Amino acid sequence: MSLAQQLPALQIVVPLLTAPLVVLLRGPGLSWAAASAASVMAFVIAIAITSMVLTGGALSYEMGGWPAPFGITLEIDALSALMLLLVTGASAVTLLCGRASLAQNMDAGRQHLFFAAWLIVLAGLAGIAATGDAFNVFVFMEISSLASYVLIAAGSDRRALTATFKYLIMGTIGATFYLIGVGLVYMMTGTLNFADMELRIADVTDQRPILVAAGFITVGLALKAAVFPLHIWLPNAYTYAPHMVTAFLAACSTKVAIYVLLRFDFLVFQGNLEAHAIQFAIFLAPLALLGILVGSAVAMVEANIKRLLAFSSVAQIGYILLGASFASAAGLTASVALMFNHALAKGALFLAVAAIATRIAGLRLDDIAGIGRRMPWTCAALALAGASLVGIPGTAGFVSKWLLLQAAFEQGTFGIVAIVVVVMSSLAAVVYIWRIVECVYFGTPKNEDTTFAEAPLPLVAGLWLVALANVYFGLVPALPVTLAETAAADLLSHLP
Amino acid sequence: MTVVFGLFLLTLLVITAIAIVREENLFTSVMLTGIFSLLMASNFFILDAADVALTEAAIGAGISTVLLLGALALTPRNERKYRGGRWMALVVVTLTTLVVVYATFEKPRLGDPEAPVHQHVAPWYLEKTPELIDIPNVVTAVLGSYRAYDTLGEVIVVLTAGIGVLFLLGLPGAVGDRKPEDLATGRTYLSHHLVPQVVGQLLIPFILLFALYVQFHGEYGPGGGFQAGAIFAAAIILYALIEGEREALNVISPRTLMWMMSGGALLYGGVGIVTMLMGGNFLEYGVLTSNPIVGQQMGIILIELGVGITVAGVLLAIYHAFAARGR
Amino acid sequence: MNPTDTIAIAMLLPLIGAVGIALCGRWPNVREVVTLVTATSLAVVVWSLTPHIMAGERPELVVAPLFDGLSLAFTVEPLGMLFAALASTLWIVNSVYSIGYMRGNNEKNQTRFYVCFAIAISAVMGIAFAGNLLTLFLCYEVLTLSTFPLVAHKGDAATVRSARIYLGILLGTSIALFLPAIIWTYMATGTLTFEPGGIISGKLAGPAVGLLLGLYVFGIGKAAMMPVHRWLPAAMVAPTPVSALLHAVAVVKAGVFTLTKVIIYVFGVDFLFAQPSAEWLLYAAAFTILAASVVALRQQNLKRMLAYSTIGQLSYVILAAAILTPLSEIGAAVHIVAHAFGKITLFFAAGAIYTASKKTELNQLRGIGARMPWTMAAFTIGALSMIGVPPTGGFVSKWFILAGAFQSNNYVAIFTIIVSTILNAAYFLPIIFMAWFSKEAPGGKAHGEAPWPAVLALCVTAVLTLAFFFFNQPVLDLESQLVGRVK
Amino acid sequence: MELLGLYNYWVFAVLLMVGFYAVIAKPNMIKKLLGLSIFQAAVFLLYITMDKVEGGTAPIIQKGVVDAIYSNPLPQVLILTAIVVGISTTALGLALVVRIYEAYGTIEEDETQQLDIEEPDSQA
Amino acid sequence: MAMLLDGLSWVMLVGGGLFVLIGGIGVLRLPDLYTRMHAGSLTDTLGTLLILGGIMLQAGLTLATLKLLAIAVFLLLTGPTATYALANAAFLAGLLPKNADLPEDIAP
Repeated sequence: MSLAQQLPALQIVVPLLTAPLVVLLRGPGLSWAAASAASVMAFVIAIAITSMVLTGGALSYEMGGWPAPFGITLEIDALSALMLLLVTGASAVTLLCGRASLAQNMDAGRQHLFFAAWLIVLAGLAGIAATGDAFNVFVFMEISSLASYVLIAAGSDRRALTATFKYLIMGTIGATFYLIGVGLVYMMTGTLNFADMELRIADVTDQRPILVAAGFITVGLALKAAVFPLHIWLPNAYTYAPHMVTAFLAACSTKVAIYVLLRFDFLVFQGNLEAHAIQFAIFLAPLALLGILVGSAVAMVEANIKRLLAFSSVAQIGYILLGASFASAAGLTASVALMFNHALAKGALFLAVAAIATRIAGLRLDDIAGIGRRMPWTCAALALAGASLVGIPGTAGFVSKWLLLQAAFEQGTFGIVAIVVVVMSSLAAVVYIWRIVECVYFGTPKNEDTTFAEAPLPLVAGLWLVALANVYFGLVPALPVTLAETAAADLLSHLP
Repeated sequence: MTVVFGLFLLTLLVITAIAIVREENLFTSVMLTGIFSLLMASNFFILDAADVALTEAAIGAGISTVLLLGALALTPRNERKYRGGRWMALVVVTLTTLVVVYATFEKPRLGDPEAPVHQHVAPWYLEKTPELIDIPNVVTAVLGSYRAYDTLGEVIVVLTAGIGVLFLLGLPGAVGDRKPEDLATGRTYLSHHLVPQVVGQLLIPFILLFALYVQFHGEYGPGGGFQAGAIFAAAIILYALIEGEREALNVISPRTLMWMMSGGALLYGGVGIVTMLMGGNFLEYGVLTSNPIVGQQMGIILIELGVGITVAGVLLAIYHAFAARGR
Repeated sequence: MNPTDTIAIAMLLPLIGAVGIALCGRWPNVREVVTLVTATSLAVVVWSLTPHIMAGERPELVVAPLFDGLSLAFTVEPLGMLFAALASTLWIVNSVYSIGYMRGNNEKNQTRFYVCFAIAISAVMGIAFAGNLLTLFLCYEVLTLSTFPLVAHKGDAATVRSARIYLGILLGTSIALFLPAIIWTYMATGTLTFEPGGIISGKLAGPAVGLLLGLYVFGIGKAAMMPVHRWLPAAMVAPTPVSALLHAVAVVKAGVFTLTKVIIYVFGVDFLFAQPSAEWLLYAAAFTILAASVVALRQQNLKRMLAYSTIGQLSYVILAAAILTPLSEIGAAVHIVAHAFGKITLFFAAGAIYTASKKTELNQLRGIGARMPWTMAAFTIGALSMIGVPPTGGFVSKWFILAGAFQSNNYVAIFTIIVSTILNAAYFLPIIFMAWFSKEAPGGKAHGEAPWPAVLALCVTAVLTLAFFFFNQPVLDLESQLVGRVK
Repeated sequence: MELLGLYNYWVFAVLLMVGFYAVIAKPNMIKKLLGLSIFQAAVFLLYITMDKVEGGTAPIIQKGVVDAIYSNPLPQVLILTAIVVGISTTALGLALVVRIYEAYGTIEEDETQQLDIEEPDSQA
Repeated sequence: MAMLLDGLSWVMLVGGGLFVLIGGIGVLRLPDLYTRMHAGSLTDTLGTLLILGGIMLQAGLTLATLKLLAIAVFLLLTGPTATYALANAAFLAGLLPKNADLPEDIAP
């Protein structure tokens, strides 16, 4: 078998098997190097896979050589490819440029475990994105969740521990709900393979258990995706996790859960289950709107910038869900493009936060007041990423916002509501991003040392890489938009 | 007859569960959890799930109880009394339950051979296994070959738990700044309990033997890496209880534990890599030898070994992490 | 050098200049030289385009295709040409003036000032040459953001607060109204390219048109239609060169320019003329003119008064465009130029007075004519142009607008113009009178003219104001093409 | 008999209820974890219940025995995995609880929250 | 002969069950820990042993019997040990038998 055919497996196996090796490595430097190498390799593989998908259509890989539905198969279509790009890219950038920030407050004796856990998160998320088997999703969801608990608990503040515990409880409940749902579906169809489920679920005479299963799966994944009002674990987890971890997870982890949600809803349920399509629109759309409003509102008054950005993430998840809840080509395109662009913007913002945190003690607004002069590069990138989050034209954020509004315009009266909400929250975004930028540039510093203290070079470099990516994909949005459109077409092709 | 017995056990399960939740002395709760797991195990057994029963008994009743006790030794024994006001919770919970019951009315009756579960994939496993893999225990076949990828993931989950606990609590001699020498030497809990020590030393060899039996007999009867690993760990933990952490850590050094944790997973993954190099898919054991059936059996034995090693290593490491944290 | 490249160069030059300025920040003289060189070369480049446009060419430049059919594209048409030429030319003058002003008041962060200024100019070029609404919107936002640091230049609490108003209103309106309007247009018509004769006609009808027009008018906050005008007075906290070029010429003109373009190329004059639901624009503009003039009448601070006068004058352009007759469209275009010359002169004067004497209030200006004859002469010319007295540029534009109004017997417009002319006279003439003829208040410290670059600059603009009365033919030719297309 | 056939499912539902209640209503963290394991055990029961076939035996093929009925191996495999995941989660949770107790001096969630509120939001 | 063995096994089974029952009642009814342990130990020694023996007789000379034998041996080892450890721990924890009059020297 040629290497190209093995790529899907390698995508997951490389980080998955580097992790135990990293456990054995002593010394932070070595383990960091190994972890970075693995995730860079994963990123390269992801790029290769994406190009293959774009040219040759979806890939399929039979684990252990057993055909579906008897064995587990990997199914990588445009959507999965996009997810793989996000996950591996986020990991590669944050690891490569984040060494200084990570070493800041973690004793060297444990770092190798930390990096191993990091790789496991990476492998878990990639595995979820790649697999075509409902139970396998559960396994990899647990892999990534457990490992990310470790990463978050590594935060220096003691509140990281309680935040992690809350996350652990809610995450496990979510996973178990998902497990119940899968169990019910399996009970009625006798298969675990997505594609196979789709075929067999149609013949199920009584759809009650299926409907309940849909409910459980949706709720479970909503917990993992921090959909309002199940988001309560997210703000603390993001706030007290190590900054690099926040950058990594905020860029991709919740989106992967949404990805599974989309997959299950469109591939398995909506095609066969009239009631479910309605359930999706009726329950998720309002939640999405509420999430957008509440997230933005809280972000406007929050004083700790990490928590501020975390709440803005809650709002952004609302956007993604809103686009999906239109269940239209435009809507799904917008939703997928949002995943990509939000990952870029939020990733850059949290990287900037990490960069600032390498020089400034606190992360409240009054702590970072007036550091624009001390860390010009970091702050410029921060402003740029902020513009992208707000959706200033010329940045990636604008593209997705445009697509979302455009999709909303097709929706008639509900669309109008959606537009009003989105516009309101964009204004809110202007406000809360501006609070940061203005504070950074025009705020009066607490202590009057205006010595030039730029963050470590690799960090700034990575930060600018992502920030410029925001601009690039704002002016040449071909890649994400093409992927998004293909993905939307795939998903919709499963509707009746 | 079995049905009635089943009803009896299930009812006991419910009662135990309620007791666990209501009891305010956590120590008692933990003990009850052990009982709960045993009941669950026997329940699984009457439902013809021998492997699951064995696992639940070894892991649920055995290891997790030990871990809970280990944690309890470091935290308060009693749950704080507190006033009520949990209507919200009650409502949510009741709603969930009602939804489940609502769904269950349509479910196939217990043991209905016509249920779709028994139609599609399962029969294929039962038919093809003899000719494709040719080992009696179909569960092992599915676990080790058809869904080996899941099992690999499972091993990684265990490994992650190990990594996490060691990261949070440290392991004298491997993670953190403490060395085994810092630990209190000599007999610990049972210093003045002669009888248990004698009996324990008498039993440990048998337990290890049994672990190996479960490990390598997994293809033919119930058992396999997970159960074996758990039992093996149990034996060492017993030794630690009798002789103390320090001695136990001298028997299997912390570094060895780390090697076991990773080594098992690496062995498992290595098999997959080898199959890839030999031109097959990941974990496609058939290519290992000229005869695919032999190859399959070989692969399964190897990966089960990997599973066993990792599970044993991780469970031991976790136990030591908890036990050493105290003193 | 073919026109297409020229467009690109016109937008890149200021950016390159910005980089250069940033690099030379350490040596003020070099930095100033870079600024001037950039400005001059930009003007040359832009002017080199005019013959092509005169000849009726419409060079196009497609930078990057965005999503489904939309692309980042630029084309040059008469209105844009005029605007670009105007802005680029005045940038030279303004740079000269800035040097005098910034040094005279030894402001801090001068490098940041010049850099942001250059970026803003490049954004203005982008707006002028934008080939479709999306591109225009992009440059519009860039302009807003790049001017924020200029407005907040002083950096003290009060300044930042006004700057916040400035940004809040401009960004808010553009996101909340302008963007939805664009998307609505796109959904309705499937394109956003500026087409002579408009793209909406036949796609929308009835009250929807009025609503869409409303979204545009108030979404384009830079046009400062009441009630979204608050940002302009707020922006007066900026150093005077900023107020002069940006908030008398570049930014505000970008607003009315965008609006005019939307009316001519998106709605289409003929189409809009047939829409009863669009008439309200005329009344809104009229109201703004009168209200702004009244408010200006009551101002004590010179720059704030000029700001309100600007609001009024902007609405002249909108009014003219809203009269929807060929002559009035020309009037709109011409007024953009005329008002630019006049108002920049006034601001220069105000700035010069501040630099020389630190005076900002009207009642401090008694007898200042004696101390600063050149400045006040220029000020007088500017004021006359605002009122519309021959021989100044203001008269020309007013003439065309009135002519247009008569063409369509639009009595509201006529009435508005007459009344507002009286009001303008009412708040400008007293100042001029005070400055020249009334005695200076005792105890005022002695001072002469402002630094020579500033004086030079304001004299130049004053001369331009006069010159425009006599030599306005080229502009008329250029814009009559526009009308030719409108007809 | 029809109802007896569903009894397992109801026990599953009740266990689910009990465990879930403990998780969300009890402030004591160890109690939460115990509830969590009951909650998961309930799901194990659901899966194992569906693999039972009347008159079947464990899916260990006896050579030579023709038309023997075997129960369904697949759910057993899934639950083997799930059990291991469960214990891993519990172990990690317990480690967290130990650390929390060291950091806060309590493992009652409401008390830790109180402490967090009182503490000024310092380095985050 | 088989008849006899069968009868014997049944006697043992029933007897075993009886002892288990008694043990259970004892655990519920007896006053304090030590006496209860006494009753409990009855269950896991005599009770279980009799039952195992009964099953062995049922099984005859097979591998199963061997396994049962092993189980019996282990029970014999562990049961008393556990009881001992429990009692010892309780005593060291300062739990005295109900209305016990101990000589001073062994009081904890």
